[in-house]
Amino acid sequence: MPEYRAQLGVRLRSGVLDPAGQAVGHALRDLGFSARDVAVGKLIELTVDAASLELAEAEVRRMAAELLVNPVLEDFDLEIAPR
Amino acid sequence: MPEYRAQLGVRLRSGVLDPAGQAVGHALRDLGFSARDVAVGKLIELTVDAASLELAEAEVRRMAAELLVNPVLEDFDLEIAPR
Amino acid sequence: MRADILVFPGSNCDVDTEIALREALPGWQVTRQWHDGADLSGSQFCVLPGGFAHGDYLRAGALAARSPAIEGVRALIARGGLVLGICNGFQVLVEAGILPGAFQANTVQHFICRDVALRVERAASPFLDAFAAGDVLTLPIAHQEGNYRLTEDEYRRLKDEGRIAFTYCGPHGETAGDYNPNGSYASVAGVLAEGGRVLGMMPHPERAAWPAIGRTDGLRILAAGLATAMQGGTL
Amino acid sequence: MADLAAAAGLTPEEAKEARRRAGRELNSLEWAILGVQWSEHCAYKHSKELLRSLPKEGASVMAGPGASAGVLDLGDGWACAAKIESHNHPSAVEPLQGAATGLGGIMRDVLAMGARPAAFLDSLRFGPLDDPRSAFLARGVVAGVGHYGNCVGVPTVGGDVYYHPSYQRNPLVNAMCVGFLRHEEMRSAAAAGEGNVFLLLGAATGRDGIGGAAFASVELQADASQDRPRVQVGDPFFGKLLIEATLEILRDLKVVAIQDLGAGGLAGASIEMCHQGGVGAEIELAQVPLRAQDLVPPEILLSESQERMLLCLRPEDVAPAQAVARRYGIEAAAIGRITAKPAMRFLFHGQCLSELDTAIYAEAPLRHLPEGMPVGHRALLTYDAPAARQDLLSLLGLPDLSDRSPIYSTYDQDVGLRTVVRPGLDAAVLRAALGAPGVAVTTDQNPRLCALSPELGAEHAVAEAARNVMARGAAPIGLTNCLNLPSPEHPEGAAALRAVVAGIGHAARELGVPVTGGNVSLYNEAEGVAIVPTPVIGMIGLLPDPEHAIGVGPAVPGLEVLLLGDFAPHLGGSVFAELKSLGQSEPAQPDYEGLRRMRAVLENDAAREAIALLHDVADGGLMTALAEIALYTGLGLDLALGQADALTLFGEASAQFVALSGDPGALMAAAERAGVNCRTLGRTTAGGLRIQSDLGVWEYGQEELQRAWRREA
Ligand SMILES: Nc1ncnc2c1ncn2[C@@H]1O[C@H](COP(=O)(O)OP(=O)(O)O)[C@@H](O)[C@H]1O
Ligand SMILES: [Mg+2]
Repeated sequence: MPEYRAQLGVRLRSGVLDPAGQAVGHALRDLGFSARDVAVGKLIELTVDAASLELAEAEVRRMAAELLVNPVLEDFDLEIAPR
Repeated sequence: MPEYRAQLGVRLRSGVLDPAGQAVGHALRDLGFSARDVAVGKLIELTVDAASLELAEAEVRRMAAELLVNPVLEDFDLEIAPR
Repeated sequence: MRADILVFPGSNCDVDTEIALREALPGWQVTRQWHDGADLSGSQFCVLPGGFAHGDYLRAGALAARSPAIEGVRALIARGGLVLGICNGFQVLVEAGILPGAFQANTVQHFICRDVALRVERAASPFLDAFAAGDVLTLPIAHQEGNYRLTEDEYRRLKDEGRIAFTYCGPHGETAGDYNPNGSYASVAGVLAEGGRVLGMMPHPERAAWPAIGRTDGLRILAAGLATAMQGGTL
Repeated sequence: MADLAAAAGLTPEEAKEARRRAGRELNSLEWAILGVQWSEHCAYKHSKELLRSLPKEGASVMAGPGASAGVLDLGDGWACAAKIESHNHPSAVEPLQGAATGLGGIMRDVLAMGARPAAFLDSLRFGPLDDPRSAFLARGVVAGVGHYGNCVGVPTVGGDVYYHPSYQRNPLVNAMCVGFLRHEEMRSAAAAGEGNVFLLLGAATGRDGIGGAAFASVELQADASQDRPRVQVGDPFFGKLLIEATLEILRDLKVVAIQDLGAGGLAGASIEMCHQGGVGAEIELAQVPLRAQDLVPPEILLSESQERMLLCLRPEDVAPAQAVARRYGIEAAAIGRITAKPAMRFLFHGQCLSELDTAIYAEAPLRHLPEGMPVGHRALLTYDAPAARQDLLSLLGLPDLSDRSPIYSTYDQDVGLRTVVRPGLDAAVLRAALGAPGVAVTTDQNPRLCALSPELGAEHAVAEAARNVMARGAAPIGLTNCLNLPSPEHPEGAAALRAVVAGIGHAARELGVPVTGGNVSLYNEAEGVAIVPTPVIGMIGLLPDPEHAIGVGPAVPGLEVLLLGDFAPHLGGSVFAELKSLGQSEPAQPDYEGLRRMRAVLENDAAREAIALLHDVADGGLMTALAEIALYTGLGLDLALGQADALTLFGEASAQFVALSGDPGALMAAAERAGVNCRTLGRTTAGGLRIQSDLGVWEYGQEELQRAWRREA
């Protein structure tokens, strides 16, 4: 079966407090950088077997819904391509 | 000064133990998914002020070297664009 | 009467909870059950203990919340049993959708282990029977991701329904001031499910169930089963 | 072929010796193993002879040096396993993972004795915190200790930390683990029984920390980042599963021998186990579960992947052990078998890569220490109340004396329900189990004293560690030590190594405390700067009834404050002398007689029960000790010190304690019988700290002390 590599960028939803981002922003400014609006999210990458790109994408979206993303706090985007 | 939005994908270097990726992979398979080679990294996004795209990129690379990325364990890729 | 402690890979307060439950519930059968194959059908009280289930990888409690054992917990709740999630166990209950909200890292971005003062809110629950609203307890916290997030609407609803169990406070029960250790919304430290028979809390009652050295506030929470049995509850 | 030997870090003489013993040229795999096995870190080439001089015998000792960890009898069938180890160079390169894997490594040593790991202590040394790199390292190390300890479910109950310029580029991270076991549960590493099986239990092997032991045995290069591939990553979650699986296998099956995989990986563990048992083994490297499929035999043998144990089992116990491992989701592979012939045979897919006598690997030729040695001076001072008032605040705010709670409050101190007294003052107290005996534990060493005299500094480290467990009413029964030193190949380094061993030996004999093991970390220098000799002492004090240790109950206003011990303070090596730039003079020798007498006082039940809190006078002297009591208890102290000068207020003593007591009569009577001076200084109050002396009267509010101590300017 074909293999697909998926990449999920998981971000806090807008409006959700991001203390990790704030802390990193502070640290960057302490070091003299001009960084603003720092956000820290997750990058989840994985390989799936599926008959087609569409099916692979559907499978990864189910993974996101069932486990990888917490919809209370998080949004995600997905890139997927044959391996 | 122009603003740029940068996005760093921070991944564990190959060969470095990724306990989080392993645990998530297990869990996905327990849930009946076909996921393999799961890796959990960080997605850091931030805004910088710089005179040009080149200068912005150079600044973000310095941030990566000084704080955001731990070169002992991690690699990163960078996307940056005017905001 | 039987109390069961669900053990996930990475749970590390399971034995502590067993020790404390034996102290709190004399005469009860107390068991620890490995999550895989756990059988709660003979149980009246289930505790999800603290620790780092599955290493807390991805999100604290997320992987454990997908364990088949959670179906047993839901069944116990449906039967009217008592369920207590302590620290990581609270995170699991939230990830499983049994309790509302979500968790983030402590605002200070590091682990915190110390005693905190907790105010008992007005709440009807077997877990709080021994207390009056406004009582102040001392219990230890020990967590990295204890920043409990609720929306304003959720908070108001929980408050109206009497489902806020504890809030972090000062030594005399005051909440004004810098007493919120982790950034939790409205200093909430513990919440109840509808009906008050499911409690999730970040502080560790099992670590304050040691009369010989003068730590006892947790004992009274863990004795919920006794209180319920004495009142002829449905256990 | 000589280049293979050199590449493995062996000197030409060592290579020659290896060939002589083997009676042939060695192959590349053999040189690689030998390079690790004969490295300082594994072979103790420079220190082995010297360490023989330490006292090892004691009524409580069940296992001493040579075992994975020392084991001490606690009575009632209980025992305590303890060991301390360094993880300095890895922490200099990657502080978080370096510290984390340091904890994991020492935890598995304790596990290998058959004990359940029950507590960690961390002894840390950094450069001054105003140096950004030092601050970064300190943050990373503390985060790493918390990361591993908190998640693996073993509380961190104490430690110590000092800041000194000599540690700027070469920080020290020493981790101690304490575990508990029943006597019959003790295990050894000596493999035995021809045909028995080596079972590799734990994580799959990856390309982690290859050559880590050799890395620990050389000076740090300026760009240590080149050493990156040697950094290991710890997985405390997996470590927790490994503890549970190992203890279950030890409980249910007849495990012949067990050892953790540490320095030198699978090669190190298998060679050591065979050598201890006088046997050999045949090991099939293709059976080792791998994380990356392309590992080659030397990598498989030398990888320092974390979270692995090697067990020697009877063949019939292999399947049951694997069943236990499977339940915890961890690997357990039968990788070889024991042979009567004392030789190590390494195979890969059936092909023999090497066969060499076990002893050739295990008995590294020792090296001679070069000869050589250095010292300091003295000054005086006129003094008054305003100066004394301010000096205390300044001292409390020094990084070496300030509040440690920002460190230990990021560590889980309670998990396991064994922690009777948490960190905060002197030693922590643990119980072995519900209703069982327990211990007081501490780590100590003062770089200021060791800089002036490594030998006296080492003696004081032992004395302070003893005082700290005695402050909980415990009897010191054994110590473990980690000798952190610069290169032994320079005369000063060699002299320092000799001096600290002599100092520990002297103090241990004087106090009747056996040395149950430890660890030597040499080559702690970077960019031409050598560290101050740093002999860290981990002390175990016996408490038959830990729930009644001194300091368990609360202290209240109205208690009498007493000073116990001869009032013979010294400014040599004191923090005060440093604060006032007085110039330093060599410290006095510890007052062993005073400590022995004090121990006699604490052996008296009535005296012990009369003490609500006991704290020793150490860094910062009497005033600092008094302030620390006020800070720890939140109480005030109203004190009349009588004649006072800088020396009496801030001089540092070695056998002096401050006690709070509601029944001073009982304490005074016992002190008098033991020949210990005892003097009332005042009472505890609900207010602040108030001092009356012939210098005048001065006061501090609790808030003011707290602010100074927390460095909130
Ligand atoms: N690195 C550390 N990790 C954990 N606890 C520490 C650390 N450093 C100091 N502590 C704790 O802080 C308290 C005060 O430390 P210290 O001043 O060294 O001891 P003492 O009270 O003997 O003078 C002790 O309980 C000690 O165990
Ligand atoms: Mg002390």
